Amino acid sequence: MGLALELAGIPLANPVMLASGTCGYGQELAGVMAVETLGAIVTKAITASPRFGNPTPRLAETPAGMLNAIGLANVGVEAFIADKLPYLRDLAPRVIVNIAGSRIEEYVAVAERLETATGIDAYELNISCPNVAHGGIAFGADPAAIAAVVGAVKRVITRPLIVKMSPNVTDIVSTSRAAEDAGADALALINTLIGMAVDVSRRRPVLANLTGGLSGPAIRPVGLAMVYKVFTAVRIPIIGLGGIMETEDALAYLMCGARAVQIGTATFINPDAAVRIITGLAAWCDDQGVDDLQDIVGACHL
Amino acid sequence: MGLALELAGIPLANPVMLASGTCGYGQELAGVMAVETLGAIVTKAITASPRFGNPTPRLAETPAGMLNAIGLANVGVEAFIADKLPYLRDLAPRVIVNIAGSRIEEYVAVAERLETATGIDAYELNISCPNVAHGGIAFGADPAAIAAVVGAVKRVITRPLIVKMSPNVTDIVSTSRAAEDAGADALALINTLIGMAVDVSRRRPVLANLTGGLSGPAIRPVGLAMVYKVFTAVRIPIIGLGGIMETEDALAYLMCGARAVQIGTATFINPDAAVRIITGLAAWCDDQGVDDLQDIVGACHL
Amino acid sequence: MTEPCQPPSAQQMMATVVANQACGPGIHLLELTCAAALPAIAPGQFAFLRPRHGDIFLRRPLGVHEAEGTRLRLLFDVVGRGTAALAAVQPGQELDLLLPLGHPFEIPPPPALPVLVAGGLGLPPLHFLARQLHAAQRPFRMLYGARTAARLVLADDLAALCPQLRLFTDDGSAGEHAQITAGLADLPPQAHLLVCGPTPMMRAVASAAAQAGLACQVSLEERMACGLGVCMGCVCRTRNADGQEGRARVCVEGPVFPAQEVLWDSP
Amino acid sequence: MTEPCQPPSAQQMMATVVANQACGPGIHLLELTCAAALPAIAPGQFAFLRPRHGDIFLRRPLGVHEAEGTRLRLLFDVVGRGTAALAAVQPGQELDLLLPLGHPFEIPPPPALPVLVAGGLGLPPLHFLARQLHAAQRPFRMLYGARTAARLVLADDLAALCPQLRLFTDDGSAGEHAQITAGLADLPPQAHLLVCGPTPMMRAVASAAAQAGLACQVSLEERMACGLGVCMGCVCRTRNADGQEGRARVCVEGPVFPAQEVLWDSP
Ligand SMILES: Cc1cc2nc3c(=O)[nH]c(=O)nc-3n(C[C@H](O)[C@H](O)[C@H](O)COP(=O)(O)OP(=O)(O)OC[C@H]3O[C@@H](n4cnc5c(N)ncnc54)[C@H](O)[C@@H]3O)c2cc1C
Ligand SMILES: Cc1cc2nc3c(=O)[nH]c(=O)nc-3n(C[C@H](O)[C@H](O)[C@H](O)COP(=O)(O)OP(=O)(O)OC[C@H]3O[C@@H](n4cnc5c(N)ncnc54)[C@H](O)[C@@H]3O)c2cc1C
Ligand SMILES: Cc1cc2nc3c(=O)[nH]c(=O)nc-3n(C[C@H](O)[C@H](O)[C@H](O)COP(=O)(O)O)c2cc1C
Ligand SMILES: Cc1cc2nc3c(=O)[nH]c(=O)nc-3n(C[C@H](O)[C@H](O)[C@H](O)COP(=O)(O)O)c2cc1C
Ligand code: FES
Ligand code: FES
Repeated sequence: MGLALELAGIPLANPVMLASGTCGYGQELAGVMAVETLGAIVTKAITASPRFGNPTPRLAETPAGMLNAIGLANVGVEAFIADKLPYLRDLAPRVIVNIAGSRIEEYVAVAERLETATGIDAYELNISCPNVAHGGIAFGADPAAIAAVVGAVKRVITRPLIVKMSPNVTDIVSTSRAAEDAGADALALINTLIGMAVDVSRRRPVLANLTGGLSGPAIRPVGLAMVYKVFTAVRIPIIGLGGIMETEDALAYLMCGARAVQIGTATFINPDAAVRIITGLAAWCDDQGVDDLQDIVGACHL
Repeated sequence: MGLALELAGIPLANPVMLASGTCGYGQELAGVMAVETLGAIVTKAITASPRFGNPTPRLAETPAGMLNAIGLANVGVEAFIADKLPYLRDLAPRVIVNIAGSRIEEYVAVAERLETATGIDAYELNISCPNVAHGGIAFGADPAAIAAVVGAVKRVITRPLIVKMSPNVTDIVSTSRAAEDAGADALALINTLIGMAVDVSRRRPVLANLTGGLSGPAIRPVGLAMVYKVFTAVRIPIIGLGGIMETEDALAYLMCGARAVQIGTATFINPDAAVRIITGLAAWCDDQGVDDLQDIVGACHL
Repeated sequence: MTEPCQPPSAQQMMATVVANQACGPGIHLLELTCAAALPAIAPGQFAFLRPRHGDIFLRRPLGVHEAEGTRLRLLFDVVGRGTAALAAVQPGQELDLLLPLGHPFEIPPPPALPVLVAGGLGLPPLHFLARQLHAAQRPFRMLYGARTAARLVLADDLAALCPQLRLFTDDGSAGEHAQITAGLADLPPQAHLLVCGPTPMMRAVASAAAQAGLACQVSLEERMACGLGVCMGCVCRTRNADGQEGRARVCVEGPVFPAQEVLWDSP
Repeated sequence: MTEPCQPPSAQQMMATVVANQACGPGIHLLELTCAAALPAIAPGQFAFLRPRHGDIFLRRPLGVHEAEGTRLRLLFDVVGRGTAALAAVQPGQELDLLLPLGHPFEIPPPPALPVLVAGGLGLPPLHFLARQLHAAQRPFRMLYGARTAARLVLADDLAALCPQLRLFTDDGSAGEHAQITAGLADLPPQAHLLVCGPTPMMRAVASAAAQAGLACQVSLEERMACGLGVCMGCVCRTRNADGQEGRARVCVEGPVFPAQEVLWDSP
């Protein structure tokens, strides 16, 4: 059935991607899932220099979800290009590199360096990571700051730019429009919500970082509502994510207005969740007589 | 053990209240729980005129939570005083009346009318209901609007005022401070998150109102993080709520900085959830050698 | 509906699954032993339940099909996640029950002739009522319809209780090949309809009853969160004797309403 | 640790609970039949699992205690929600497993003398290893300590495998009334310690081993989300041969590390 699409100029075999931070740099999952069937892989956030991230514990379970406070642990852009990209480049799925930073200059520097490498299909600008002290969330909440960082990165790149939005805002429409107006080619909604867990027996926060990012099915209603709202407010395509565990959840995002979806936390529960969803989407199209899955995008708006 | 406290001048036998919208006007629960053991009951939002609320379906289940789009259905302030308050007044728990409106004048009118009635211990200003088209959320997100509505209501009342905050904001600290500066005697954190659910088989939103308010354990990490953050930013007491199902969850809120808690959705799952939590808090104090439960308020900040 | 609401005095209790059998396509008969003797339950009242362990969050309402001592039987159709979870519970597993809830059918005193009208999985409260009427040796009639023969479950049971039973299927695979409303044509004026089934069917029956001037009670369905009347989630549109519009909670003022008080949404 | 990471080739499979028995205070021995024959598993590798139905979201790591054919045994201590949920699973219920994961103990070739050091619920991988060494008729020693006699589970089994077994309890209720580190005093220089237990105990053993110049491997614990090396949640602090600080993932580079590579957090 017709799962293929073109999104912001990127041709995708199907609309299912692995979300940033939940699939490393692709390699580790090859042993447990059919990575070649994916539409795209979005890498863990890449920063200018390598980062160890936050102290542990940096994970906690919550009802129908989890908190992470990884703190952008990554190998840094140089090691990424030298050690991780060659593997990714040879895989069938499109390669989308998630870029993070603590200042506009850092985002720009990472983007400039990545431009010199081959085998990258698009960038995803992470302006919404709640787990770093500087930058991160600050960029993601203020339309003017979003415009500045998106504009600055756009000026140094030739590849399509996806901007990943924070849900921790009063008005997702104004932040999304700011990204669009500054040149974003697509939006990814949503990153994690800010959350906390308490170890009552120790009378302390569970996470060393105190707060973390909430992901998993618990946040799906929030992600769906934001995609639904932004769909009618922007012209660029939306990639929906947040709590997608099954085929039905992916379809819900498409019906709210997402053209593609990303699978994050679900991979931790079932390593082949994304593959099952691709199969499930094809089966659904078959069953429902839908020729092109893109035909149901935004169906909830009718 | 010492569960009693005084909160914003209101003496409470214990820090456990039933949350607005989840206990009606008290009467219906008397047959299924020991209402007399509660610290306080917070009524369903009261508006100037009776309201039917939104069309059905106005409920949906979500992972570890639920969506509601009741739309402030209530009997109106006159019928409340005539038919509902007499019953509430005679109960042991403190009576807190949740006030809603679509304009500042409506909040003020309801508050003025309630001032003439006896048997009310405090008001809770609902500036955060996501399910009404006008007012509601608009007030809850903008510090200036919060200051205006809180200030206007404060001028016409003599009883303590709790302001119930919306979590659907970029900066909960600035909205909370605005409420405090305008005269709030306490804050209740958090109301529901905006969310949505899709009926994939019908390709339509589940709720007639499209979006609704997300409650239940799914949102507990968000509530805890906000209480934790606001605790150090304001001097007035905080009432914590959002996803409290068990004694441990209530303790987590206290440790983050709440002096009291409200039980909402949990009552739907176990009608006597609040009673079990009161018993559980007493047992915990006993077990841990805590003389006054208020001693653990904010313990996570140490 | 306008009388002041009595606080419901439902009990919360655990029940252990004794048997959980498919008795039609997607239709399950669930037999439970409750931890304590069941309180008095009237036909039309419902149990509000969820599996003790599992990933269903809210309770689901199911009409009581049969209750005696500590034995409880429920009959349900798998239509979504909640009922699928109930269909999967195994003997030995536990359910958490809250019951009895809701306002039951009001049995009209003689000379009224009770006419039970069940559409598909609207059967449980009416099967319950049929047993009561049969035990009381009270004459009554019954109409029972479903999409197809396989979904016309427990029809033999009913025939034993009600010699006047008429069966209907949409596809003619059993009983009369007609809509259940066809069974209303030749009823005597003292007929009092007691109806439970899909909303479109109830609307059609209620409208036929109104035209024929017959008394009619209907058991409505709405999504519920609390089952106790506190969340205001399960309302239906009503009209009082003066024709004034209102809202009533299906979980406390209902699920059974006098048909003339219900304002049906347009089909 | 510095070699390029091999993609793990774990299998996901369902397993049915055969027995779930308490064998000490809060300690459970869980016996499973897997849906397929188990792949090769080495001592120190772990299973990443969760009950198929229930309200646990993330999988939990448990060291493999015994694996043969389709039979899998796990031994665990109830410390929180996840392990409480595992303690509650009944025979017939299903678990969802991902295994084998992680880097196992590396068995040092002769003339090294393997010395297995197990603290409390650090036993499973070392019990597994003891059985392998015994079967291979390889001489080894074992030290096993716990808080109290009741928690020194399966000590008889171990005694049968290892005549040189020494037992320790914190309260002297069984074996030697001493910390397990007391057992390190008289080891020969070819002793190679293979350690699993609570972090403070492992830190103490590692430091004693370093001082005595003995080789030592430790099996670390961290909270895990993916178990596959992709979430970066389960890192420990490491130092390489040049003394440079780094981070390694307990789920793929570990859980077993050469003790000298581990940078312990201050106690
Ligand atoms: C008082 C009462 C008694 C009932 N008795 C029975 C019974 O004896 N046997 C039986 O099979 N069913 C009965 N029902 C209906 C039953 O409660 C629903 O089928 C069930 O709650 C659906 O849950 P789900 O999670 O499987 O479906 P969902 O996934 O929630 O929904 C699936 C479909 O069912 C619809 N639906 C869900 N909940 C309700 C509801 N409460 N009312 C109407 N439609 C709903 C949805 O709109 C959707 O189309 C009764 C309902 C009420 C209110
Ligand atoms: C590779 C590996 C193998 C293991 N093998 C075994 C085994 O064979 N038997 C056994 O009993 N336990 C074993 N554990 C520990 C076990 O995984 C944890 O006890 C379990 O995950 C706790 O889950 P919970 O939900 O019950 O506890 P939680 O409620 O999550 O936490 C309770 C307490 O345990 C601590 N904790 C939670 N998870 C971990 C973790 N992964 N590592 C360290 N501390 C943790 C918390 O900080 C807290 O103090 C192993 C851990 C690892 C990493
Ligand atoms: C462990 C973990 C690490 C993450 N790291 C990143 C990251 O580096 N960059 C990013 O943009 N998002 C990151 N995310 C957010 C996810 O990509 C995704 O937006 C979020 O988890 C919601 O989707 P989900 O519910 O499907 O997991 C991370 C999420 C998790 C759980
Ligand atoms: C059905 C329902 C109706 C509600 N109505 C109100 C209301 O009228 N006024 C208000 O301030 N909050 C209302 N709330 C929000 C709750 O009081 C509470 O803030 C929220 O549900 C989070 O707490 P919980 O997770 O414990 O339910 C309502 C919540 C639910 C579920
Ligand atoms: S279900 Fe809550 S009022 Fe009826
Ligand atoms: S648990 Fe995810 S990297 Fe180890």
